[in-house]
Amino acid sequence: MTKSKIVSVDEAVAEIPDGAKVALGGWIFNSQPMALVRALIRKGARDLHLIPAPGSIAPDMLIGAGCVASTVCVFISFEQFGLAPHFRRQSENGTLKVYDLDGPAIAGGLRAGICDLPYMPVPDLGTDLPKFAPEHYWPLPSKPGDRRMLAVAAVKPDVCLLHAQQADEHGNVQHLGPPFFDAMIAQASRRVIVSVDRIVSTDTIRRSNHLTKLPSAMVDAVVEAPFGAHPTASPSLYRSDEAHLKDYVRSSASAETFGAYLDRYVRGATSCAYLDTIGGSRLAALAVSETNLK
Amino acid sequence: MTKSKIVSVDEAVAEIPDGAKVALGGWIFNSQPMALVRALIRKGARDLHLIPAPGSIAPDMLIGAGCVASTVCVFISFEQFGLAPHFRRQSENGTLKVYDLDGPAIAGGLRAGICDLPYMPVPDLGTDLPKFAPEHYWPLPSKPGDRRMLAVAAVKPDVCLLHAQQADEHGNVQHLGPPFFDAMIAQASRRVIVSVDRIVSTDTIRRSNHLTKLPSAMVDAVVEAPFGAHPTASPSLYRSDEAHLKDYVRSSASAETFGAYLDRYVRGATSCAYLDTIGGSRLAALAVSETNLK
Amino acid sequence: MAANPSLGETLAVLLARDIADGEKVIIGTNSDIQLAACNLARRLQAPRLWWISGPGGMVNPTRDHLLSTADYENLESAESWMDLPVMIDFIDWKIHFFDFAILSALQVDRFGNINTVVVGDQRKPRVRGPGTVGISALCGLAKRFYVCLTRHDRSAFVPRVDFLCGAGHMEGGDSRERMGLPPGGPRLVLSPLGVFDFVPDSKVMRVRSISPGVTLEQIRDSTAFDIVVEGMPPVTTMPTDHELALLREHVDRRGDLRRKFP
Amino acid sequence: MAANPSLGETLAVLLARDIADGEKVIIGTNSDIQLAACNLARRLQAPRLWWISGPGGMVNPTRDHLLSTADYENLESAESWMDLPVMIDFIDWKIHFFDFAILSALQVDRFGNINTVVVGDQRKPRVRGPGTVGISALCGLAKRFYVCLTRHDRSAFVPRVDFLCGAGHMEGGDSRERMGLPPGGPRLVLSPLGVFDFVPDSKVMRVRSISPGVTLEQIRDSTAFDIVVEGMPPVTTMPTDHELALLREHVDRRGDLRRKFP
Repeated sequence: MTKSKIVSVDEAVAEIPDGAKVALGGWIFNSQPMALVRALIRKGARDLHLIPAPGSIAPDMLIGAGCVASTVCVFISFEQFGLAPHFRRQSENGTLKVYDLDGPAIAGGLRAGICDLPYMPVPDLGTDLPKFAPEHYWPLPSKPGDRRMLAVAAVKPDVCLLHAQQADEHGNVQHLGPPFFDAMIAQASRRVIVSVDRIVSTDTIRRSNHLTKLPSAMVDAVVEAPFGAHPTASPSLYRSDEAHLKDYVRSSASAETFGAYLDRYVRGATSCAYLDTIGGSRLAALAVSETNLK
Repeated sequence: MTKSKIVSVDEAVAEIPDGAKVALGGWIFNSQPMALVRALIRKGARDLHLIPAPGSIAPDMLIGAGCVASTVCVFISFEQFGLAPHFRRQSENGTLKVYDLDGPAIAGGLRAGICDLPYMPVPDLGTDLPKFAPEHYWPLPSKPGDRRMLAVAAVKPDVCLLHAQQADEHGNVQHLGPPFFDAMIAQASRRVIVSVDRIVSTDTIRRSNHLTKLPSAMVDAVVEAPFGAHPTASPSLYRSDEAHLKDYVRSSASAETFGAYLDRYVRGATSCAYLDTIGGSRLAALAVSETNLK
Repeated sequence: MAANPSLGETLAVLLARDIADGEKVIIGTNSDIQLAACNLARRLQAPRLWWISGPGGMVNPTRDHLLSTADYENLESAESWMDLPVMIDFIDWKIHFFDFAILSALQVDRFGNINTVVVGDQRKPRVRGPGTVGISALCGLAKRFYVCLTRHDRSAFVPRVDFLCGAGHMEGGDSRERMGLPPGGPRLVLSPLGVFDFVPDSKVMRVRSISPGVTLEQIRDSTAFDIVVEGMPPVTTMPTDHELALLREHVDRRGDLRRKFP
Repeated sequence: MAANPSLGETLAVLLARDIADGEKVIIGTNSDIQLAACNLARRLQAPRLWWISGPGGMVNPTRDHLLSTADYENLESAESWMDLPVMIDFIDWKIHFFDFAILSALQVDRFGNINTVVVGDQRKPRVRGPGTVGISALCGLAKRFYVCLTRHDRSAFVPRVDFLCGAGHMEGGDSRERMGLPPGGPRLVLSPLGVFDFVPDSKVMRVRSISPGVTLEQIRDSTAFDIVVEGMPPVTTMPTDHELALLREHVDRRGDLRRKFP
């Protein structure tokens, strides 16, 4: 029998080398792959090149913990809580190289990556983006009368970290809410690591098979990580932990306070210890319920 | 209030001009838009340029009825019943211009059509296809070490004819089985006409909204046509009518017998008369049931 | 008689009035005002306004409060649920699929170009913003767009954006068309001080109407370029009791607009 | 003791034996032998063979009979259900996503190129075939492919295909690689007369094993090119009772292979 794809969170990230191109899934405060991100920080990853889907704390914490040499930025924000603190600070310091990409560049780039094409044509939308990321955008010849086009470079992450709600041992991964860019990121990446809140039987997978956005052929490793997206939301299971997000932003004000945050929530903490530190009643209160809509 | 998109089958095809580029949805013996095809033949359409998804009787009957000047061929076959009779005869006569396209050319061409790009890059797969359809395939420059690529031309039908299982009056169309190329064809086409076996409420649409493969913004006209895919299958509702398909192939042996077929099933027949001609017990026996698997 | 509208409520009502029935629009993640405008328009003159969640792909969900468009609960009442790989073709490439978009910005300039990327130099910015995501495609490809700002000062209304990530009228005149973009561009800019549009030929921003109690001087002082004023612009027509009642009872029952944009 | 295998059953068993566990494959619409081979392999050495319906996007459905892969009833037991716009990227573009494909043809030539388009000239063919659909991409992009023909005569085994729509070893030797295609090409050709492979360097088709009761003369007479014969090829190992019992009880309970390919 083919063996199970289920591994521990530390095993999952063990072979991600320093300097790797690491894609991150989810969307802003939804399904950030936080259990995997914390494991990657614990492991002491360095010089990563991030390719985050529109995100928040996943890229920001990796940047803050000193793991990151450069990042693609499609959108990195803490929305109602302000700008992403470490992304902002290191960008403004000039210590973080940022490649600004727009929607067409990430979508076209991932599609080119999936398709093993060197580039994808996109419309020239007249922005300043190509000027600051010429590695990602270059002009394509077009015939008179045709639309003006750019090429956007293939985006091919070495590995991607995703979070979804459930999977079976074979690696059939189900999203109980929107999959955002996860399915494209997975297809474009050389290695696909997914944390899920729970492992289910293949019979359960079959019962709602339209939710299997990542069939087993596209997944290399599955990590069981209950509340693995905390402090962001896992659609249908729990909402984002706004108190924790605010606390993260506050803690990010200085190196000292952020070091203490990392010691408390990341460096010393296995996944179980993390959940105990957050606390049972806090986690229970995040359950998706009409009574706790923000 | 915005008015309903529901029209009669004859109204739906009334404004398709001779010489139009007409795409056809479905897949071989599934969801061929036959009620719309029969209406188009009744109307006396001429010189059409067909862009059929892999199909059978829909393109073949239009060709046999003298409505077609040229066709794209991705795959046109009667599978276990042999080659498509009229497509075959008119191709071998040289009276039908055929543009052979492969999967990448139709997929890339439709995607370019959707994206308002003049072409899409595809891998050069070393086939003879570009030699015989240079309008659709041309070489793209590639850098040394890059994969060899072709451009495939945008495919932009003037109108498409599709069949699905249900829709609401706003034009939210649901496929209860695989949508095949229908969603791409609809997005690439200037005008989208869909026949459905039944009209449902918007509440019913909402209950299984992942099945809405064509949201209302992509649909111009909806035709209520029970058994509108007959003699092909409408997934989950009825299977293909193999006796009728064989009869069609037999009737296609000569101009006389095919003329009689058209008179009986198409030219004289409104949609109701067609169903009466097929007969109630025959239609009832096509119901999807474990007892009538071929 | 309804209480006075908050800034967020006023902006939502002003936008809602400009929306026609049957139009198609996309709404981003953190878009309370945009969402309120669209859902209010659906209660008024545009019952079949068609909107899709940019991140989540849900079409036309109905809630009586302002739920993030990324929230999975939009699924319950949506008419369709599309996946991003299917949506990106019409979001990022297709010309004029969307009738309009409503965008916010760090900076807007006198030709209606917008910036959400950086203040200063991208390589060492003074303020690092969140980035571009769908803005370039929506500004470039929708039939028109609106810029909706909850502040109006000289750091937001600038002569030229530091980083152009959403093309307005580019360098003015017909420069947008010469660049090869489809017809479109910004139709209105809304701020706490007033509503602004663009002079037909030059495409320079001008005052269309002024918020009650605001003076032309205030607008000029808060704008870092010469804004066009033709005659004496009228006072903006504030939300009616009917509009406000619909908004508060059917669109924003939890009062998010009043809380977030007082 | 099982009855003698029919042609269709034998071909399915021979193909099933060559499939490894965990491999990925796509199956087309009217593909009884391909489907039987894959589902039989899943009952034997390849329980986690991964297959997807080309037209329908269902992954790994389980039925005990040969249901068209386009049939919606594959949904009931599938592990995933993908839409074509999502699938086409890995079907039509991606290199080596699929480990193998099993294809039929109107013609196959001595370098394993295949033709399903026309016999004669495309502009005025002697026989107009169904067309190419996924064949070009599967032959060009899968790690290997099989050609499975239910007839073996000089009109099917030709020196050069009239229309190349699926690239085998092209002109032989390293011409496939020089063309820029990824490593791959045809591994085996199966017919009622035998099993054929390709000489490692020249890439010319050769006899690998001969069906029981068939002679080398018969093969030479039925093949319109010089097929390579090295020594005396063995007789093909026919389906075992165990293989046949599994096939008939768990894969093809309705006996479609016996009926369609006697």
